[in-house]
Amino acid sequence: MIRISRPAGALLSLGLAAAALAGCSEAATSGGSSDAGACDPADVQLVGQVRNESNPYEASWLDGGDAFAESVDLEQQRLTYDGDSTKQQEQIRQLLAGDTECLVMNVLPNGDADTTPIVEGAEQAGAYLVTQWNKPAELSPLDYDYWISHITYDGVDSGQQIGDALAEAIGGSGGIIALQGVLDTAAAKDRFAGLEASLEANPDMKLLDDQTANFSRDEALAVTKTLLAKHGNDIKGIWAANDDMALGALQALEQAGRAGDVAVVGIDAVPDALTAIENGEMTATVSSDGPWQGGVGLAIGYCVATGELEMEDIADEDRAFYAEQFLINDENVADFATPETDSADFECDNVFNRAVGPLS
Amino acid sequence: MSIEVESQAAASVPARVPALEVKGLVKHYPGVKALDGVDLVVHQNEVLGLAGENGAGKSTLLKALVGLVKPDAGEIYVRGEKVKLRSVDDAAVQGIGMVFQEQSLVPNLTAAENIVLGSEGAGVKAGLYRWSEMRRLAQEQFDKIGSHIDPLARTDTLSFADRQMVEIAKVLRIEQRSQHPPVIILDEPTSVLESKEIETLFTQVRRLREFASVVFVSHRLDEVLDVCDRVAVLRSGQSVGEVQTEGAQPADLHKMMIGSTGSDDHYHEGLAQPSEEERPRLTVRGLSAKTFRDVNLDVHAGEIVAVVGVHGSGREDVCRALFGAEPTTAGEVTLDGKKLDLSGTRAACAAGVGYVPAERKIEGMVGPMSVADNMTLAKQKSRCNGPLVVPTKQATLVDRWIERLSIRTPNRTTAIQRLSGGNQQKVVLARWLVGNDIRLLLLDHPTRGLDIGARSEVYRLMRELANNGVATVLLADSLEEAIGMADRIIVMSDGKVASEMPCRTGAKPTPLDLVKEMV
Amino acid sequence: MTSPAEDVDVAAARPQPRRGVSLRDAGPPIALVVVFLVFAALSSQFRSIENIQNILDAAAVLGVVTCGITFVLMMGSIDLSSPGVMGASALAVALLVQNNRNDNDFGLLGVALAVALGAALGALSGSALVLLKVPSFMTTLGVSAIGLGIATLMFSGVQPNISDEMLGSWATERLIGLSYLTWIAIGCILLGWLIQRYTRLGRYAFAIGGAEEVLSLSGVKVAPYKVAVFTLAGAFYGLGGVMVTSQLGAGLVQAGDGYDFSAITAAVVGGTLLIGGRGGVLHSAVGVLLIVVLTNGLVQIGVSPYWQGGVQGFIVVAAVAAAVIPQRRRNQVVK
Amino acid sequence: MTSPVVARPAAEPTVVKGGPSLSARVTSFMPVIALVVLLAALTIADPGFFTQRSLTAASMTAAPLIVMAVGATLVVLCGGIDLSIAAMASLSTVFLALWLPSLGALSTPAVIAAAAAFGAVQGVLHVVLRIPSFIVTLGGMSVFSAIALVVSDAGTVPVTDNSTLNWLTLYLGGIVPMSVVVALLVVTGIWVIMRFTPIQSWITATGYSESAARLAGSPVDYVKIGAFCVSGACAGLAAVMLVSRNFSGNPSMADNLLLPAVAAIVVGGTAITGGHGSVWRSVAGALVVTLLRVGLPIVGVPSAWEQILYGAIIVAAVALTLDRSKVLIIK
Repeated sequence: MIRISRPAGALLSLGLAAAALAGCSEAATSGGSSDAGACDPADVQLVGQVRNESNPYEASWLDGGDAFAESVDLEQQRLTYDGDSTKQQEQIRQLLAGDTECLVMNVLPNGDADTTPIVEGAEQAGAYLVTQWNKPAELSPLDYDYWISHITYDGVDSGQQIGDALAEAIGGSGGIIALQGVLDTAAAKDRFAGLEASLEANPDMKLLDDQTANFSRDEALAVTKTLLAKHGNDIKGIWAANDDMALGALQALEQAGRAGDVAVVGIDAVPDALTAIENGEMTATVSSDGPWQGGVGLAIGYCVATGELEMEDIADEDRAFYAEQFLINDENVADFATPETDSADFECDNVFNRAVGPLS
Repeated sequence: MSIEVESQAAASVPARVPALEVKGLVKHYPGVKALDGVDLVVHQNEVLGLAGENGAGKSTLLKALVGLVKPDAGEIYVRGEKVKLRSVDDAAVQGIGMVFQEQSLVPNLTAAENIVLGSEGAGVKAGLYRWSEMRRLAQEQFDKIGSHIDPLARTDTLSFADRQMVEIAKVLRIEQRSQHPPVIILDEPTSVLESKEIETLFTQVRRLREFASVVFVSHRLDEVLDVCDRVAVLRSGQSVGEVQTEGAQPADLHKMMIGSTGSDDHYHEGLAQPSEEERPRLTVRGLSAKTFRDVNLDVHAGEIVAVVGVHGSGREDVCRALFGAEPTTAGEVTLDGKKLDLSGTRAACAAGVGYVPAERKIEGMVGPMSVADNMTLAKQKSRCNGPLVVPTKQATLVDRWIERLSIRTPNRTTAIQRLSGGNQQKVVLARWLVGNDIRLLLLDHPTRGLDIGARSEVYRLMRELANNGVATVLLADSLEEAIGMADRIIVMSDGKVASEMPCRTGAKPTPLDLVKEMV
Repeated sequence: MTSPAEDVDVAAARPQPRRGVSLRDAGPPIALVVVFLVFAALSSQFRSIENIQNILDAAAVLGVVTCGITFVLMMGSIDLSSPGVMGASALAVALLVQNNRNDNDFGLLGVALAVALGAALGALSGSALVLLKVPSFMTTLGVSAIGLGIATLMFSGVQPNISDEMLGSWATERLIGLSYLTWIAIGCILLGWLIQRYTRLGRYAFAIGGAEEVLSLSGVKVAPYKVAVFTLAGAFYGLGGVMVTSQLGAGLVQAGDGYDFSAITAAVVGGTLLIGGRGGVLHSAVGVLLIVVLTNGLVQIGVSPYWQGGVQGFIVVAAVAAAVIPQRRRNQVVK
Repeated sequence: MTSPVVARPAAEPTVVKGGPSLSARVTSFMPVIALVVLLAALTIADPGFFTQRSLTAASMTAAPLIVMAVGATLVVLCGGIDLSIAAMASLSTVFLALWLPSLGALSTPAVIAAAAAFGAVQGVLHVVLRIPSFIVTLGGMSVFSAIALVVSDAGTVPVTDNSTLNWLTLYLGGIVPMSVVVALLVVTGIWVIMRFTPIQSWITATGYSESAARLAGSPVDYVKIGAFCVSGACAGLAAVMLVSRNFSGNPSMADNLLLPAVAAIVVGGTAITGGHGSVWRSVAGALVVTLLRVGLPIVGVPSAWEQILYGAIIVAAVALTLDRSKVLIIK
């Protein structure tokens, strides 16, 4: 009896899974037949890919993409790869094996190295690609026909800005500790380079220790606690390469009973960090506008795919550019409290408005 | 909890109704008909012996009686009422309990827990253990059998014999669990006990008869006749008759079991050919290890040398050391004049040494692997051309040996664990023969757990091997076996060779001679 | 009557541990003391009271999770579900106590519900093991994925931050120098020890690891106990998720990242064998301290972050090797 | 010496006919059935999924996973487990990227040899020190990660000249990715070697009952060390495939493939307790796992539901494929 029912049960559950799959796949693939560069707007497929939806910044990125898609009566396919480089490649490869004629991808590569195969794949398949944040320095969109643009923020600049803000908050002198991001990403390295520049400019600010907390709140909490025990009251400030780690550090300070007397800075301007700045717990952060990134990447691809923008009309400095960023402290935090997408930003004429300069 | 209460309960059932009755029990396994319409009656307050060769269906029948096997057909009546036994628990509620042939104790629990396992009663309240109560419950059982084991000792720290006592104490708890006079099944309870313990056990069995029924299974027919009132005999899954033990002889039982008059020459002494070799095939000089020291030993080609000794005499370790399975600290061993490498089992195999371990199921065979693969496991060359396995070569070879040793198996691809014990042991022995290069065979209790028929076949095989020039070291299951089979007997005591005596046909020592040397 | 079988010590031939039990039990605590003393000698910050408090605080969550996994390992099963279960319970508790996402304010009841969710997921692993007869390695891996999915559903793009004072105070308030979380962990270990020693569930878990088939022969139905053990483990993970939420002040899907392997490592280093039937909650507690002291000490003496993982792995292997070498035998089975 | 021939085997042996029963045959094909059912389910969900290009891409994706899973299957068959394969593959990607400029085409065999050596070291530690393989390889996992971080300076090592690896990204007949061909060749090679030499017997015996195997003179220790060695070499080969398509080496590149690889082995129906199973089962298992990993998101399952479905389906798949007649107690 049991011998029969077990495989049957397993088959049944597989069948149910199939039914669930069928129910989930509302986004039917369409077979566009227009020439490259002149897709019918209705045939364009929009894909946004980030690490995961369980991270507020990346979730807001995908929401921004949805907002843009809605504005042109399309739907965005939301892909996540759990911060797993292999899985990202697998998804991209599978995506490019489908209908790629009017495919527009706005991708957040997991690390620098992951950008190369994505770019190569898109080029071969003829899919329009916008990448953000990570790419190897020697790889340039100018060498490709379908890799329209690479958008990033100047990590050295942001690292330095918050470093300076930190120096100011601790009165120019004293010990600080640094929480680094995932060590093999450009963002982590650039931001730390920015801190080093800031340390040079503020010779009395001493870097007591730097440890990686992998951009994670949980790890930052543990690392900060250990470093607080190690350096004690010598620590006047904490420099974190993103806001999640800064928030973890804040928590550690609170648990150590030292909330308030150590200045904390981060990058990304996630809502919690903004609240912390409003409450005076955190000193500063630097904005990187997730919803805008999620929308504008798709918008650029959409404009090129539909022919509203011609590749040759895009200036070379817009093929890989730094986007505008703002230092947020208690003075201007109110202006950033409610991040919203402005559909005007996504008009084909405005997509490059936030560019502040080509990648160095 | 008192025995009086139990006795009253016993009295409440009319004495004519059998305590347990089995009618036409049938059980098929793929390819085997284990039970083929067995009938059995167990009267109240009786000790019933159950005899039969291995594979006769004893184990299956017993398992059916305690709810571990679901019969395909047939009925079971307990005190006249038809019952369906779906689990050990069902059986226990009906008052049927069993001591298993292979010890069924949880090694990492205390003796007390093992005794009350599954029927903790007052020992556990609302899921919580009351250790003092547990201890008392266990002590109660130990007192019955006069054992002084600490109830709170971890079972794996006890000796094997102590564990067997725990096992018996465990099954005696049936008395407390059931409202009815219990039926207690003892499956080969004596196979590893010493005489004193066996006496204790028999005293218990006789005590149990006062208020319970006992089914006693043993391959030692004299024991069966000694303790039982009546013996039922099974053959090929069928009941073939019963014997009142009063005045019965083991030989009568044996005839019923095998269905014909067996040869009286149990040990095939007629086949014995004294070895003519001058030079010993195996020489051991000054072999020492943790558990034995300075062992000297010669074995000639064609000779069977039995090594006997009590607990801790170190004879098993010597045997394993010769096969490279235990580390040695000193000594030199040569085989046919060449130094034998004792660093590992592989070297020993390559030199033509074979070993049959006592623990067949754990160490002797690879249960889920086929008969064929088990048989060729040690002598891979026998089925290869160069480095490559040739399936047809293996098939031919294995089928010949199945035929040659009359191994009863559906076919060569059957998993060895589905065979009966005797047939498994034949496969394990055949493993060393298929290579045609065996020179020294180390047999560690090769007949343990085998019935008379299977034993006899193993003995015959040993004789044939010896006659073909194989040197054999035998750790026998009993002194009789040692005396019956050996050409020479080495007595070990305290890790040393105590004495050596010839054992040629016609000039055999008595067990008493040996026991004197052993202690 | 036949003379008795003259030598019956089959036990000698049987692969089973006999002597050296006490040595095995003493090994991990000795290792803990040695490692502690070495770090204390190398670094003055390491031996500060503050750092020792810090070590104990850092051990709290791992201690609770390891306590749960110990019961599963004692049975001889394995459990990789903690990342998913902790993520789900972290999100659940963050949404049930006072937070910035909704108007819930269930306080302790919320905590209880989150722990119950953990227990339910544990029961799911156990049921799949027992009913579908799928090895626990796979069922718990599957349940971990399911837990992460549930957590992501509850997360829905906005991080829930807790403003509940009670839950927040667990991480910040101290009693006799230790945070409430540490006391909770100590309580859990005590509770775990009592369960292991004095309840049928705990003893049977132990027995299942020792000889499962014997329990069936004795008429014990093993399946419900297996499910119960996984449920208990799930409840411990659930509490672990709640504790992480209390520490971070927010419900994170990744609350349980990496706890699966670190908990198994801690349990094994403490002397709980993967084949089951040995060790226990107290062993595991020692293992947890050993791992946390190592992590903390390596940072304190300034080992490069690149090498920390490697050194830790090496020391774990060395510790286990040191514990097993005295008991090595030829022909011993090691899986 | 005297001839030890016991007795002449009977001249005409009765060959008893017999083979596995029908149900046993069906059970052994369960991994393939699960694969087909899953493929059908994905096709129902999105008809566009069942195209030649899409399947080609999926098989290419599966290639490194197949290779890793097959290598580790040998260790599992011996009754152990290898948790270091993913970290080993990551380390190998770094080595390969570092060595390519100087060694050129030789770097591929060099990396595979290095990985095999690392695997063998783990095997030796396991066998000689008698440390459970779970612990040895868990330790190996962190040590390999640390080495990878240090030699790569915690960064990505770009591969500028990909020419010597490029052949792996080509397609045989324009359809079958070269990496899949290589993976299948490796599996076939391992299978042939096992099937037609005593190794199969030794591995199976070791997995089912190590002490019995040892007392039958099987080279248990060498078999185990060999299994770890092959497992390492396979991880190295998987790394070559990853580098050929990612144009770089990275100290964490393959780390996330550990659980999928072990899942592939179990989904294939190989018993995690050892003895029962085969490398082909792991190939089917790896394909099932790959379809779940890439298929679910591509046909449009939202990420939260993707994880829930992945968990449920993988348990169901194992329920289907595991041959319980060979494994008595499920832990």
